[in-house]
Amino acid sequence: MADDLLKPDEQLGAIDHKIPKKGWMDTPVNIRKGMYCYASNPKSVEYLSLPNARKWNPLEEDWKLPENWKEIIYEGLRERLDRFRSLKVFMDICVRCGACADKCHFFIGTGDPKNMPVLRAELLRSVYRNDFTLAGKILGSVAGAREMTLDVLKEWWYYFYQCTECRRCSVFCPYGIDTAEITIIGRELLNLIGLNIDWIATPVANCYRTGNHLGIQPHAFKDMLDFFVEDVEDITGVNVEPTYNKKGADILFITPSGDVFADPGTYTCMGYMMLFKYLKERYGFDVTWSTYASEGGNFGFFTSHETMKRLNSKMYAEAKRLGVKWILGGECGHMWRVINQYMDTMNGPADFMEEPVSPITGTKFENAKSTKMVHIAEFIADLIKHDKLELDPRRNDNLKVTFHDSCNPARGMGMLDEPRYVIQNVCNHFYEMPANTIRENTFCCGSGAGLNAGENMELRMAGGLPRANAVKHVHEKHGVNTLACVCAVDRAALPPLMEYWVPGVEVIGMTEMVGNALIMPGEKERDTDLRGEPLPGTEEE
Amino acid sequence: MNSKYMFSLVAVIILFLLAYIGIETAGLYTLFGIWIPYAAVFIFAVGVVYRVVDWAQSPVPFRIPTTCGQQKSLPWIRHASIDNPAENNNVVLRMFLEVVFFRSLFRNMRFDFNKGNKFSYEWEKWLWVGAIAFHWTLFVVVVRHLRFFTEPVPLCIQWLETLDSFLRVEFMTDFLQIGLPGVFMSGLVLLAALIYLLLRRMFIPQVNYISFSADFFPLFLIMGIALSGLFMRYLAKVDIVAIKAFTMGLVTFHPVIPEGVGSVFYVHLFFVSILLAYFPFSKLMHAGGVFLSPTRNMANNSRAERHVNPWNYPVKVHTYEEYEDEFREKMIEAGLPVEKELTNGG
Amino acid sequence: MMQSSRRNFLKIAGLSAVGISGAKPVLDAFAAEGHGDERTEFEIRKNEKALTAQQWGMVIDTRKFESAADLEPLIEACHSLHNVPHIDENKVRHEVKWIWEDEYKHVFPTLAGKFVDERTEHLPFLALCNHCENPPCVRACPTKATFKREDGIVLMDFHRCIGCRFCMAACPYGSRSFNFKDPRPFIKERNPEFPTRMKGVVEKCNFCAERLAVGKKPACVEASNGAIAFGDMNDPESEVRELLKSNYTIRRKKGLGTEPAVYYIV
Amino acid sequence: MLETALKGNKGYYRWMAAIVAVIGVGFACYLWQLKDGLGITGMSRDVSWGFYIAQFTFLVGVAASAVMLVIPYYLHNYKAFGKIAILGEFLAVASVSMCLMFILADLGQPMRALNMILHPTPGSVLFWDMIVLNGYLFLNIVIGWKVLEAERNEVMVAGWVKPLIYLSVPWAVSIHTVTAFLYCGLPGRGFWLTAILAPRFLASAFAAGPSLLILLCLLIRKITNFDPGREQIQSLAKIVTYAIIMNVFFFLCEVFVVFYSGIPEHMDHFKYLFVGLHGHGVLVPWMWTSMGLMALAILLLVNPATRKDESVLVVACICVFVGTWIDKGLGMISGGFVPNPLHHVNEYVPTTPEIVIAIGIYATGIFILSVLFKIVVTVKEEVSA
Amino acid sequence: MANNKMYDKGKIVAGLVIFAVMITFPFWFNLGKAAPAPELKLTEKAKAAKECVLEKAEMKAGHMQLLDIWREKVVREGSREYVNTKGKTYQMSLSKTCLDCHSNKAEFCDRCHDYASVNPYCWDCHIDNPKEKK
Repeated sequence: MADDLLKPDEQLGAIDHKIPKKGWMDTPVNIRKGMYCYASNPKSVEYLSLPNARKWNPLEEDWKLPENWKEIIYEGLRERLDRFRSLKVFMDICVRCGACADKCHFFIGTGDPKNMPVLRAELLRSVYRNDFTLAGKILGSVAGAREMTLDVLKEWWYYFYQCTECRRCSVFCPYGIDTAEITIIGRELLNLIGLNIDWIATPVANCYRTGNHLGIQPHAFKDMLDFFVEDVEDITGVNVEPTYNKKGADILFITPSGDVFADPGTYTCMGYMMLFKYLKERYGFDVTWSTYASEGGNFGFFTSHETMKRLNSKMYAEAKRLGVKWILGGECGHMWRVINQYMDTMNGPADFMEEPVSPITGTKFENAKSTKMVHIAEFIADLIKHDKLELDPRRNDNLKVTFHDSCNPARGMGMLDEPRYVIQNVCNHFYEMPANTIRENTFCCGSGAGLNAGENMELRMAGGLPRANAVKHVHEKHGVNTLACVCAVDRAALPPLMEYWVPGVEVIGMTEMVGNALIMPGEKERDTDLRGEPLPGTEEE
Repeated sequence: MNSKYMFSLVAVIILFLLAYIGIETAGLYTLFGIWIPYAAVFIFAVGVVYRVVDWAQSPVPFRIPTTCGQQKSLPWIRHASIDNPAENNNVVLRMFLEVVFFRSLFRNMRFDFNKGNKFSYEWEKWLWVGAIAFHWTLFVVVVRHLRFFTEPVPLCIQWLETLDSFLRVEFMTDFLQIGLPGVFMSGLVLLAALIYLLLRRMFIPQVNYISFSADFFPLFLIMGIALSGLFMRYLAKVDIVAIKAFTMGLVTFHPVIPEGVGSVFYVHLFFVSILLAYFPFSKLMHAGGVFLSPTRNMANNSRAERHVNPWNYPVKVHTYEEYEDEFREKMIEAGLPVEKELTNGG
Repeated sequence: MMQSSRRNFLKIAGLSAVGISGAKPVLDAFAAEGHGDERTEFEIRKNEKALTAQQWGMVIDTRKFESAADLEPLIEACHSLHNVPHIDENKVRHEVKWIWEDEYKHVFPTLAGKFVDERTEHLPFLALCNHCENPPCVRACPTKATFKREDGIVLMDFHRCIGCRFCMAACPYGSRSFNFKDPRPFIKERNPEFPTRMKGVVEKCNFCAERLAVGKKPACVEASNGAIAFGDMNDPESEVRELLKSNYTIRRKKGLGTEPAVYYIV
Repeated sequence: MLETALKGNKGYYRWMAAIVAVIGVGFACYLWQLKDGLGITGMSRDVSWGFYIAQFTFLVGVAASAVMLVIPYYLHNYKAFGKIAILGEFLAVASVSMCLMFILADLGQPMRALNMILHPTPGSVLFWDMIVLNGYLFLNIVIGWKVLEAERNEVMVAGWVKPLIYLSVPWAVSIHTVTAFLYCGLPGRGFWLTAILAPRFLASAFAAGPSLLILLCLLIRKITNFDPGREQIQSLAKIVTYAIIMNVFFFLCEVFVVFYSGIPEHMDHFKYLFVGLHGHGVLVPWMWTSMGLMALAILLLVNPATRKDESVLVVACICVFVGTWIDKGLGMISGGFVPNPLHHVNEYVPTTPEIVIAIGIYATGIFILSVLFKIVVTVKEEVSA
Repeated sequence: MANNKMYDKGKIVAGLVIFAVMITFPFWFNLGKAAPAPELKLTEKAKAAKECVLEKAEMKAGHMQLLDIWREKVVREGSREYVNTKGKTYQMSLSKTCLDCHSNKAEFCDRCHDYASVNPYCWDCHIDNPKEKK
């Protein structure tokens, strides 16, 4: 945690939702430390052959832009208007009713009016009006138009990287205007002139090269999993050794690399391995992991549609190479937004695979019959419903659990009840957070869309405040000590958020809880959970 | 004083004066009565079609609905078929509720800090109420006006009039006589809703902050239309038979300038013309755009059915072959299967 | 064009001022502009012939009636003049009547004892609205659709009545009728000079206010061959006061304090 | 919160659909009445108010009874009622809504209803009744909503709500008092012309309302995961006990005055209701049933053993509710009009369309109540989950 | 409009056609119809009288207002005479004054009322034709 962060109480007291007197167009951007991520490493940009790789610093006056940057932006916007009806329509139809204003976690947490989704969009819209509409050309600022300047560009960069593309505003918009769509395009435009952030560019480059964000090479990847195999064996006495890159396996499993390399995701990873072992022993379930497609997450999504496609292509390519029947996906947020809304369109059709059927229950996953990719929560929920897992939820009795709906599965997919069903079957103490903060109304962790860096901790803590406040509520009311989620970014972003706002709440993945509760064939009597903590009832002995 | 709304207010006042003076002193009946209305209708019709066609020329490359409820997945999990439609008929229902009842806006709630730093999200239906009241009554008022444009007046319009004037408002004071002609509720509710929407734009700091003059202009303009209409109906009283003869002339392309119709009528007509002509070039196009919003008008079924992007182009990817070439040695060492064994001992 | 509309609007002010104060017509300043050649005054006034009083009252000399047949023409005169419907079916339930006949024990339930003289017991009595000085119905009406005029007449404004029937509950004399249905089909011959009523409003005797306005006495008085006297109760010289001075009279339910303006000589 | 009323299980939707169907039939009948006039009802020149106004009178009582929860909770800090005060307030909302609809249905010229406001007449009790009823509706909607919302967000209720809550206490008393004044201020209607009428109305209200609430609480406990609580129900039962005893006592006071004084204008109405007059006595069996039910209820409620047994309590509450309903919803209005001021006896019996319209209004009230209670239950489940 | 391809053509064209049909409704609804303003028929008596209570233009636009004032004055104040600006006195009565001259309601009142889709409820009570039975 960054040292220069205010104490939570001070931070809370500092939030001011007062609206400035001066109009927003007349208020220049103030790029403030702690609120932005560092500029991208030129090497990463270069590796991806993205434009204008160079070293630059947002705090400096000169951003080392190409000469014709205005033209590039103009052309880029024109091209995107022709490609995306969503963009064109969203540019034209906003009536500025203000319904979205206080729906944004960044606005709630920072009080900065330009974090109102409508204004975030207006940053781009004002330029669009100036360059592309009759009214804007004639009436100018009266119609909300303004010219593209360097200051405007800097404002774009600052605020488009203060949006986690969580789509909460879109739920409330009477026209369904999705600020995430606008931010995505905005970031694409910025990328055209080399304005990226390193927390995105470097993972993208890594992923492109090694298959995962952290740039872990295949052998190291295997080493990590081997390490988990040992841990699980220590705890349960069962060897859960998986297979890698196995040709002819039934199913390919892809999860975000965060689960392989960072606590507490690693425990979720152990959960996957235990589950697959269990299924293999009991039902002959044949699943393999890939080192080439060893990343579910897709930071390309936070760069441009094209980059997203380049990274995503590995999943189908690997499935095809290995000849699997279908793909099982682990717990991840934006990975699933990409899978649900883009993958088949970009890199399909996946006609080399079969329509997914659970080999254990025979359930056809009708909703995945084209993309051929099933979510682990759907898969486990089906198993539990058919009573195919032996579970002892009492092993999770030390956990008082609440569930955080990650933005992308919630609002980009609609997966709300499957993880709840699984969690409620593997633990005995489950409490929901207040109604207006869960399901489709869920609040972002504050660090999505590539913003979970270390240098922007103030922004992250502010953005995650609404979520943390809801957790705090159930923490105080029901003694909730565990925040469950189905997203790797959440597992990385929520622990510091909890530490800051709600100390005493741990973050856990759904499948980790399954791993705890799952009674493995031939297992020894466990006395700790996957984290090595004593199991409830065994502490005293 | 806020320059943003003063600008729009002054603009509307100038428009008023234009028409008023144009009629009163210059007698430009033909201009304000015939040419401008025809031109406005033409601009409106062509402009709206142009804008929609313009939108339509951009494809919808991806299926990006905002899902506001449980997806359709396992058969035993209750599917939120409207908020997360999986089929087209559910999309139609979602769109219907969206367009007719402003369903998304209905979710609106207000964020609040509370004692103990507890956040709350509370009932905020006033925007929804104001919006519904405004749009519905505007619709009713427009449909009611068809009595000036049809002969004989269709029964359904007469029914609407009966319904609209069901509640009688009859009173007489020293200064005001109301009751005959009968009072239409829609007009009054329309004005009230407009005032609410205007006040909220003026006095709610957040909303004021995000508003442009262009946001105040239609409010003042429609208010001008409503006020001039109400003035003619309830206060000044105009010869509506003459007006109907005139409007019927317009729609049968035999326009005749009526005798004995005051300038307020031309102001009313001019305001309407301005609104129509302004429509295609402004945010008022949300009326058409709401139908084209891809986050609402698509089913969330792209995992089940492939959506095709017409401009999907091939991209440079890092193939498995390139990957294995780079890491083959390490892979073999770690016992990972490879496609090609090492050929020359590394 | 514009001027005419505006003037029309502004005239109301003048109209009302005249109506209320009875003062000289008020000039309409706006109307005057550019219309100097035209007379801009108008006036609303009472008919010169109109009969006026401070409190109209009625004295019915029941001695002059022998049987129901004697009352028939009075009732007929009133009901045909005022387009009162004859609703035969469900006679009792939906009946509308302004003036009618009933037995002594019903018209005077508080006076009727066990033993009444033969004549009184069998004599039909006329019943109608008493135009009380202190009318409970006026108190009850939530819209001022029933109101008491300056001349003491308790009048109905059929345009304003919402049909709540509170006045019917309030009236201790059963003088009010409600139009449970459209009355028109039940009017044998319509008198175009007087409006019919519409369904859903209350109606009752109006002491022929429309006749008083043109200098005529109420229809029933006219048809009574002198059996009914009509006049100003506050005028000591009036015919009715003379009658009250010289005869013993009774009023209906005097104990309720409503001060009926209809007196009966028995 | 309103959206929680849109989400429910199949049973909820079926229930609501059934209610809407009933409302539809009632509304169709109302359109018929609108077209043909009030002639389609059983009302007459003599009995000019009937079933509608009687239901209105009864429901005003049910609405006023919310105060029986508000007083102990907010004035005496009786915490247990905090759990169910909202149910009382929302029951009041549904009841007052029905009251207003019954008044509208009773108007001969409903299109002129605004005349009440356009031509305000402070001398008319009906004018004040309009004021107090609408005010009470407004108060209960605002209070109920804000309190429930605060409960959902688990924050303190906004400060400005408290004064409204205190205001709602005298206001609740006022709605039934003013409604009683509608009747008891009329000269020449001996049945109502008594100062005990308002107290009697309140007593029967405080019996009928809470007994209905007990039944609703037990129903909620049965079909949802929210338990209004045994203590709460027992406290309500005690309120019902005292109120029903007071009601019968007041009634007997009136009986004494009327029959001991022997004034016919007062006595004849009682005779008509309980033994029949001049051969007319359509209400006689009803009135005795009402008396019997109230007596039985008192027996069951006074005895702690039977009162504490919830299954017996259900019977007692049904007795109280039906008994007071017959008393007010059938006897009170007809009884005052028969015999008429001229001592004619013309009886009143509601017609089928009249009853269908009334059922339609009741269904609308039940619809409102279901929506509001659904919200309450959802919030309570949510908060306790 | 960079390219000329329209996506979702079917739905969008259908929508635009509906839009076009809706906004041109007044034009095609009245196609081929000549719908001149109704001509009022004056009775002989009215013709002879030459002038009405107010000027013709004022009566055309504001007769309802005048009637409304009349009814208020007559019913609530008992004033029954109206002296117009020319000094002529009229009895304030729809039946006895207006309909006396304009005894042809169907050809006088109704024509314009129908044309302008106005349905006054005067006739619910005020009798225009005493012989007519429903």
